Amino acid sequence: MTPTEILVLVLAAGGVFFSLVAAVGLVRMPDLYTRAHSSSKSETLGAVLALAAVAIAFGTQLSTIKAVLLLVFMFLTNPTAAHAITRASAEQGIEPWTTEDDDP
Amino acid sequence: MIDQILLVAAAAFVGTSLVGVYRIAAGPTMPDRVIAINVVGSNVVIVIALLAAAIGEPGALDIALVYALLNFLLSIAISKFSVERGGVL
Amino acid sequence: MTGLLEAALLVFVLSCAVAAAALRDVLAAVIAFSAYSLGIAIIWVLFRAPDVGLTEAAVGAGIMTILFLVTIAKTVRPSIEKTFEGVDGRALVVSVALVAALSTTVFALPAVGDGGSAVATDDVTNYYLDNAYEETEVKKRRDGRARGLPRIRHAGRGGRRLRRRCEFARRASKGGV
Amino acid sequence: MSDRQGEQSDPEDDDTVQKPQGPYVESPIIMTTVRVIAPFVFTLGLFVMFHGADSSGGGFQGGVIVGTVVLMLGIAFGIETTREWIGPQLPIAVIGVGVLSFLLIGTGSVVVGGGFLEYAAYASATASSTVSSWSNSQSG
Amino acid sequence: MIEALGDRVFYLATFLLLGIGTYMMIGNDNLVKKVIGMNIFQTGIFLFFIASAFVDGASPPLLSAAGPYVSPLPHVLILTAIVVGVSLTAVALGLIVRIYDEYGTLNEETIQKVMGDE
Amino acid sequence: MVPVSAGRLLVPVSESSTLRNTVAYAVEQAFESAGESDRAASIHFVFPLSERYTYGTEPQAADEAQSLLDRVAVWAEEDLGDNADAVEIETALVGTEEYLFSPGDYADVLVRYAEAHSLDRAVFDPEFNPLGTTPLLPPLENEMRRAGLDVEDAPVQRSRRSPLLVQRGTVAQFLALFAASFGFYLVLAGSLATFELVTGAISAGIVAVVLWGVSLTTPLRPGRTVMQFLRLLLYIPYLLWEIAKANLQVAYVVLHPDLPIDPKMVEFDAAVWSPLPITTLANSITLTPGTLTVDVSKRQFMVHSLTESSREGLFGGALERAVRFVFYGRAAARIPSPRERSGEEGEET
Repeated sequence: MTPTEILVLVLAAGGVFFSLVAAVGLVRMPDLYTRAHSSSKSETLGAVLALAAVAIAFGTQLSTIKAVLLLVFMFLTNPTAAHAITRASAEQGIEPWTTEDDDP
Repeated sequence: MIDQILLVAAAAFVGTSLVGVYRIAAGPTMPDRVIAINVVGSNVVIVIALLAAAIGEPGALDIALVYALLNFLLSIAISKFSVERGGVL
Repeated sequence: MTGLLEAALLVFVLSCAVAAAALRDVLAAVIAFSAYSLGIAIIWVLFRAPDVGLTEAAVGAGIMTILFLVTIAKTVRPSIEKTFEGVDGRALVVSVALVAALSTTVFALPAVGDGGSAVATDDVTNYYLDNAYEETEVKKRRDGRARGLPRIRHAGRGGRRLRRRCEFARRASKGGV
Repeated sequence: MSDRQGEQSDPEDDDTVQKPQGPYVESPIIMTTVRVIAPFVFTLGLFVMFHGADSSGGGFQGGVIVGTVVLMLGIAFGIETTREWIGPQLPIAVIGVGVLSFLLIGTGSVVVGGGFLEYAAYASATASSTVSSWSNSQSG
Repeated sequence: MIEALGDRVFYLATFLLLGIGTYMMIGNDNLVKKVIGMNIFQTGIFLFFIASAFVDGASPPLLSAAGPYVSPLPHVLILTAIVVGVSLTAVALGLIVRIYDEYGTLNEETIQKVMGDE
Repeated sequence: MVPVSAGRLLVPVSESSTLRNTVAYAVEQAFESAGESDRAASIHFVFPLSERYTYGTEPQAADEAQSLLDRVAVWAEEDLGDNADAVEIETALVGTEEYLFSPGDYADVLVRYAEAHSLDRAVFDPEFNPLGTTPLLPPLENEMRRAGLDVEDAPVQRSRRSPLLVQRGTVAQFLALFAASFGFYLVLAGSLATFELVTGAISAGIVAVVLWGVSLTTPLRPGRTVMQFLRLLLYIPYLLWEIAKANLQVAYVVLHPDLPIDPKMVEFDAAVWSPLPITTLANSITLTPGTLTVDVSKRQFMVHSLTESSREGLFGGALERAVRFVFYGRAAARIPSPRERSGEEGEET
């Protein structure tokens, strides 16, 4: 394997790992606020790593710039979307789960 | 070789999106589903980018770009809409 | 490796469709439908149809969901009793019969990706490939790339097809402009 | 601000109808993000519109993306605000200009001596030699 | 047999999507869900066309790519079909809103009952 | 202003977000007029049922209507408080014998009811709209005026502060937007061919003209903007590092068998002022360790935090300081952290 391949492999594996964390969090977390945590964060880092792999695999300048643009937009929009969702549910009066609650 | 790695990674991302489908089906509340669709949308952007690299077609990055921008619209639209079932929309 | 991705995609798309069918609340069904359309868009890219993928992106993620949302806003109230719909026996029988009837044709169809299939070797297809850019006045042939040359993958039948296609093109260009 | 806090912290607040009706303010975060994103979406839409020929794209797709900008602003700032911003005449004007330009292009080709919407007529009107050159070259 | 099926799994998926779409159009009472079912049915057919256009190892039919190309003909048809599908959905939803104004419900059975009463 | 005989009110009700306030307004009006005249004031809340009410077949709509009327009656009594005797409250379901489709049908039913109970004034909920979408209220009110009733809207529009979408733009803003759009277009195109330059200029022109006053809200001062941009470039690696740390933390928490989380909603006042810094800070908070911005009003942030340590990090104020550094320069970075501030103000909850 060439160094490029190893780099792509490592980055892609990292991206998949964090996406997996987001998925596990989506299943395991007790309420929607905590689920939004795991999705908004792990998903973003997963995107960073995977898109870095894409940029390296392409190797051309234009595609790298586009991957970076993609990343910038995901950085801008993902947290805002998480905010929009949690704000809407707070507006609806959904109470956050706390450790005092018995049922998870 | 790189193609293979990227394709497997793309398959893994699609696989994790399946969890999102579980969350969409199970709920229990509507914001849960919106979070899930947001995760699925981000995953789709990444999968399209990975596919673009794997099949060597930079044009597909434009599609990923469109999705990255419209996924946001989808999330804010549904979340805003679900506040009052259209009272605010 | 493509097989893995294809399998994952199909499972994803089909489960989204089933979720859309099974969810009782209309808004939840709309969300499942937009997840479905996201999955379908990946399939378009996989099948080298970026045009269709882009349209699906703009339409599926941008317009369709908003249309459904506005409709729901104007009409339906949330249903709170149950998450899933009951199974309608009559509809199930009809749709299973439809799927069974259609499935009998599976082996008569050419394999996906077969370069020799009727669609890929069709005269109209090749006419499009050869002449579309020029005849729509979008691009003049501007470089030395041999765009008009036939692209034959299956050498055995190539000669005949090539002849036929050239005739077709000549006829079309005479009759056309 | 005080009534909003009361609304959030009140644990008995189970009935949405009885919720104290504080003024609904659109989220400043969403508004700012949309302000930042909107020109890029707009540009992307126009890019897709202009690049239908040699990459994926086309007028319909680009138009949908441009239309999305309006939806985005409508969702972030409220429908009424956006409607005021656009005004009553602009949509009608845009529709009129669209139909008119289609008709002009369509009948224009009739004027220069072709059929309705026959683009080749324009090419032959501007440079009569091009038509013969490409119709010869494609048969090769 | 299994291998041949593996080559044609997308056609099978098409048929399943058509089945799900049919089920939704017949089995679900809510009109909006019927429209969703119609959309799923549509995309099933799109999938059939695009899958039949695919050629292994070919590139998309774009000027910037080098041949061989996948067949562009089904793509063109499907592009038009998507546009038509959107318009169809918009009209159907508009009718649904009108029906709701008229009858106050979107449930198929209730609507038929109300129509029978008149 | 209130006519002497106006103590007998007809209030049509339907499910709406302003219903509660309409009820309060009607009760107040009736109570005032009860004080002025000696006639017994009364309010009739009526629910026009659009579907025909046949026993046994379709009880659901009627049930819902009845429960809404009951709720309205409870509200009215609550508003009257100790003066429950002064105003008589009645509720009724009308239009149960026919289908109501047009505003005229509704007006018919309501006028008949008003005549039967000698009511002379109708108070409408401005969002009263049982038909759903078709605008019903103006024609309905006209019909009822023609029938000789006093008609008015309750002044209870749900207050909704509509944000300012468009501001007056300056030339510098126009140019900045044009440049950003043009640059983005060329990056997308990836070439400097004449075609790209021309269409790019056209596109950028359209974008700048359309979104001139929308996208940029504060006047641009070129020098400061460039400085802010440079500092933003410094900020990005820091943010990336924070994000990486955050993700490892969240990954640990999520994958830990016991799920060691202690989620809590906290509020704090951030020392940032205009929308763009607030958004940057909020999004940074969302991206970094175990914290998620739920709501922002003015400068008050409502943050959902996942673990104890993430709250520590938040009140440490490192992020906030970094954001202030980006937007206001080095001097502003030295404002005390939320913890230090809350020591003197007691803001922390």
